[in-house]
Amino acid sequence: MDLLDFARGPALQVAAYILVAGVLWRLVGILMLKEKPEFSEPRKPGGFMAALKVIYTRSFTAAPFKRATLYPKMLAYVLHIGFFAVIFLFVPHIVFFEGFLGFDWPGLPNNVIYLSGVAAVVAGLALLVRRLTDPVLRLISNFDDYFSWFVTILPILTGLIMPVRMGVRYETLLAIHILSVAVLMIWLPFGKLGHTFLVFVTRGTTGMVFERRGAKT
Amino acid sequence: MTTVDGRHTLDREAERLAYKPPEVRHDIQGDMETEERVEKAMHHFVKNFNSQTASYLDGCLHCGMCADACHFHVRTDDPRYTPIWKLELFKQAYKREAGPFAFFYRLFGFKKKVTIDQLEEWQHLLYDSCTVCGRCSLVCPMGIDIAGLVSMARHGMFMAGLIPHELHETAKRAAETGSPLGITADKFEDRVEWMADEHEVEIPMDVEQADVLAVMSSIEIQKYPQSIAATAKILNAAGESWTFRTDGFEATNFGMLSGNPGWQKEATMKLINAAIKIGAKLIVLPECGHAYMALRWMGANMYGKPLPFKVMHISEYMADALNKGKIKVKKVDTSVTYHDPCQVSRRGGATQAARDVIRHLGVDFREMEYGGDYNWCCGGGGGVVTIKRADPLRHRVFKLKMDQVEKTEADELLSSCANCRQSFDDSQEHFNWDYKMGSLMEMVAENLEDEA
Amino acid sequence: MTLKDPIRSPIPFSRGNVRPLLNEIIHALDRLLDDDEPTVIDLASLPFAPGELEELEQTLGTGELTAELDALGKSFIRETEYPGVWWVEHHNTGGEVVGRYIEITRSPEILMSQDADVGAGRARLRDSFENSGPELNKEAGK
Amino acid sequence: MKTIPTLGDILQAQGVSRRGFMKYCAATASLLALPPAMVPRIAQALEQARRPSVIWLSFQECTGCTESLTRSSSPTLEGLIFDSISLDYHHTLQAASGDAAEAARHAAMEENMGQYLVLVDGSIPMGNPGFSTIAGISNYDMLMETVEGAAAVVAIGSCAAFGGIPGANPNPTGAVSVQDLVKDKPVVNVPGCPPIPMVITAVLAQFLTFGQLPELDIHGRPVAFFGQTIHDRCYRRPFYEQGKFAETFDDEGARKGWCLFKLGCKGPITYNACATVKWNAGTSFPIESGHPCLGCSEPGFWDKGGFYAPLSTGNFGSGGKLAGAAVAGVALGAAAAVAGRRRQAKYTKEA
Repeated sequence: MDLLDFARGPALQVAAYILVAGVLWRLVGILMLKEKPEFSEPRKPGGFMAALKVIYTRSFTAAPFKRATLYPKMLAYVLHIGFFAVIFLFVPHIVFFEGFLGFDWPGLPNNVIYLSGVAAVVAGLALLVRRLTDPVLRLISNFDDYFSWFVTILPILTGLIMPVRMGVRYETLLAIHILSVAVLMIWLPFGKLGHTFLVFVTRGTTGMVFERRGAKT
Repeated sequence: MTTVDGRHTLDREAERLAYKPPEVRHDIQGDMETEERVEKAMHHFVKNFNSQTASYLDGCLHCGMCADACHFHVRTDDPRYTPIWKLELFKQAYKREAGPFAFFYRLFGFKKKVTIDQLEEWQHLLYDSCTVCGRCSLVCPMGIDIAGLVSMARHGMFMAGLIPHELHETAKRAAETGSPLGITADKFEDRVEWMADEHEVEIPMDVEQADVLAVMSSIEIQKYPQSIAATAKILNAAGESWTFRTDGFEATNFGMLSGNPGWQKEATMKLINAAIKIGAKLIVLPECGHAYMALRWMGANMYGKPLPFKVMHISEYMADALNKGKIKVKKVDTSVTYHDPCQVSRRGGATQAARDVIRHLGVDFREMEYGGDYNWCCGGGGGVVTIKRADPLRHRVFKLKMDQVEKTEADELLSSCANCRQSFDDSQEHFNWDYKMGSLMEMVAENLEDEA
Repeated sequence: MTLKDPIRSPIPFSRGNVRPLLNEIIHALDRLLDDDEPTVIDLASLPFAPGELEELEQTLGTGELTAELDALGKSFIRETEYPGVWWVEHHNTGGEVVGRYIEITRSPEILMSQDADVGAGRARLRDSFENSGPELNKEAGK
Repeated sequence: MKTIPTLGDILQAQGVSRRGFMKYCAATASLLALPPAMVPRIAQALEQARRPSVIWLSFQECTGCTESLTRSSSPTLEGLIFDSISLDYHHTLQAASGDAAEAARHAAMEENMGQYLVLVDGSIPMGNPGFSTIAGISNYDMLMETVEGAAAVVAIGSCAAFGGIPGANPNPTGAVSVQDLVKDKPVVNVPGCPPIPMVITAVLAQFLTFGQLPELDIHGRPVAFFGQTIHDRCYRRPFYEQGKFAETFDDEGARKGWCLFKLGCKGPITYNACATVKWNAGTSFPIESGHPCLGCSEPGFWDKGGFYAPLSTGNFGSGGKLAGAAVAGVALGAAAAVAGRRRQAKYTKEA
């Protein structure tokens, strides 16, 4: 078994098991803690729709905070959108998803994907620089933040190197790329990258709590 | 003083690219052993971890944007005032004790046990520099209610005897005498009588059966007693069957502010019991922000079942009465701006009520820039106004409010919270800031049309 | 230059290998004129899409000179519309193409008579000349 | 020792002109992927080259490799290369059989000790020597005996180079490749199923011309032919970059000749010269005919997860295991929550 077979086979398999188990572990571990009772008379119906509303609305910055958070938000948008484009709109990736989802969707030309990837990496670097220099971020950051940054950027970088090649064999680069994705998958449930699924829980919770009060969400 | 505008200090001695931690100030209550304190803090942190808090504490991205929403950070640039950093110990306790991976956190020591030194340092962060105004909760991209968590973290601090003295004393007095300012039932009765005479208004007291139970805050009874008369005028004008009760008149809840859930429940239950006793259908809360949070949104949870009556803030009551034509007001020829009490508007959801009332008053209303739900806090909420040592910081923060108010160029500033009013008064004095500050309720009471 | 010269096929724009190759040829012509340095481009080493080779051949067109060589199979040597650019194709005895080149030179090497062949030919000629000489002379003398 | 004629002598004897020889040299340069400027040097070297002896051993194979090499209509220029070697043993092609054939092999070995080339097609069964024998000799024994005095070994085809199809999972015969067994002689792998005939010829031409073996890559393959991927040299590559893919074998994309990546093309990880050298005397290659590359020149190509599974598809194994992981995750989460609640309850009591 060569490196590529290992990456595509056991490495991805184990990563997928850990990803699925880890995500459920964390979600169940959180959601099965005791419930907070709520007896107050609601001003507005809260519930599921309220959760959905905030899941959507918190994707945008409220006007009063726009100026102060413009720079990091902009970078975060570029990072997220770029990353999402790379993951979900690069045709070989779509084929990857089709492999276990059973359906596919249209992709984008590779040049657009490369550009998205580069943009995501640049935004990621800018965010890292910010994390390393901004006093607030320096204070509140820990290992998780830096490691999560690393495992997020790594697959984009290893992916972007593939068309450039730089004298390394394609299958080796592909193997490294897949392995870096496996690392991302393994780490995702445990660190702050858990926000990929927790964001629905936290925003949803706030939506339900505050919407029923009729308060600002 | 070298401070030019408070934001950019001319400190030439400061180390570059490093922040100078402000000297750690802390108070201690009781004579527990250090270990016992830490244990207590931990236990009362842990008690709060339910699925909701857990998702919040697990979800933080460390993006730091809450710092940009917090008046304490905005005015000082001190990174420690980053809202989520104020919860660091709470988070630390959660990850170690109740999180999904708590076992590994303990096993490998990824998160250390909280220490007494940390707790002492965080006293300043959880009390002096947080008004629980909830502005940070609105900026958080994950939608984490940071302010709500601060309230919970305070439980551990209180039980460990690690809260600012003044707040502790105030809360203790409230628990012992029923009022944070030591206003007993007799004293309340005196004040009510005095106001009834002074303003020539009928004020029902200890009526056995009434539809509406009106309650007051100590600050009003003590400092702004005309509020008592104003409340009475409005309720009388609306033709309500209402009463004050000596067994349930205090709306403030310092048990909640200081972090003692037991005291919080006691204070809440007094009001609930009084209302049930007289068969009230409604409790009208006074111009007080945290009272609204304590009874309107947390009351039923303290009671353990839905309340058998409605709860309204006075601004909500007035808006309702005006909209329904139960009371009428004369047009007032002035320009006003309105300061939203955080717990009523942003966190309570009654933002529109005050605006409805103002519309009926027919004044030239000038909304502050990002007023309403995104309003800057007065700086005195969450019990901060009682903490003497926090005064310089509170004053510094108030500058934001001043700018926001002055920008409207309105003749008068109205609010609907005695606590806000008190911190305005205090800060106005500190800055020699000459600005007319009034109560929305009093303006309504003064301009009631008699025939209504 | 001939009178026919001004008629030129337009160069179609295509995405494949044709354009870069034409550019390559232009630079090779520079080298030929400036430094007297010929260039040979081995077309077998380039990945052509179906039809591309034909497109290239058509684009270069046919010039004044076409030669056919018969040695270990046929070879076709043709000057293109662009003097100095030669299309050279070697076939084996089965008629299959074994080599296809574009040579940028004044005259492809393969057209030159090779010393070895010249020598062999001379020997052959001399041999037949000497061996059949007397008879020839006698016939002539008659 | 018999006198070995030079290639120049042979060609002269056949009446090949100098021009013909030049053609031949140009073709050889092309074959060796050498620049045309090298033609004079090749000519010089070839004139003096001596005809090497070649012994061809066929083990667990399908004769496809031999077919590939011999199917082209003769006489070709490549064929000339073969004319210039002395194929002293090839049990499929030679007339002699049985003892006579083995005698020829031994004779060639003795006469050219240390000089001859061994070409092998097919893999060697290590499970049971009886799986494949020639004249009662096991493949292993014959290989080891023959390579003893060889100058070099050329493994022709993926079976000889990497074990190939006999070596595919579950590998019932315990098939191994030549390089697994031959450690003390240079081994050149010319994989492919079958290999491109010109590549086989080129290795021989290189040996013939320069008396040396070509430069090899990590899998022992001549870099000149296996230095680039099919994908890199594929004329359909622009469609890959534009995101235009054939989805099925009969859709519009397939008709328009779009990229076959989604149909499982292994071009990106397959190193071979098909895209430039092409097949059937330069006619086309599989992708040009509308079929994705199978990656036949790569080690273990048969076991790479399906010819029609796109390259970027992960091999996730059974859904059952994934479901198991999900159940485990839920269980761990529940256990963690229960533990958290227990601690809470304990603390509440203490507090």
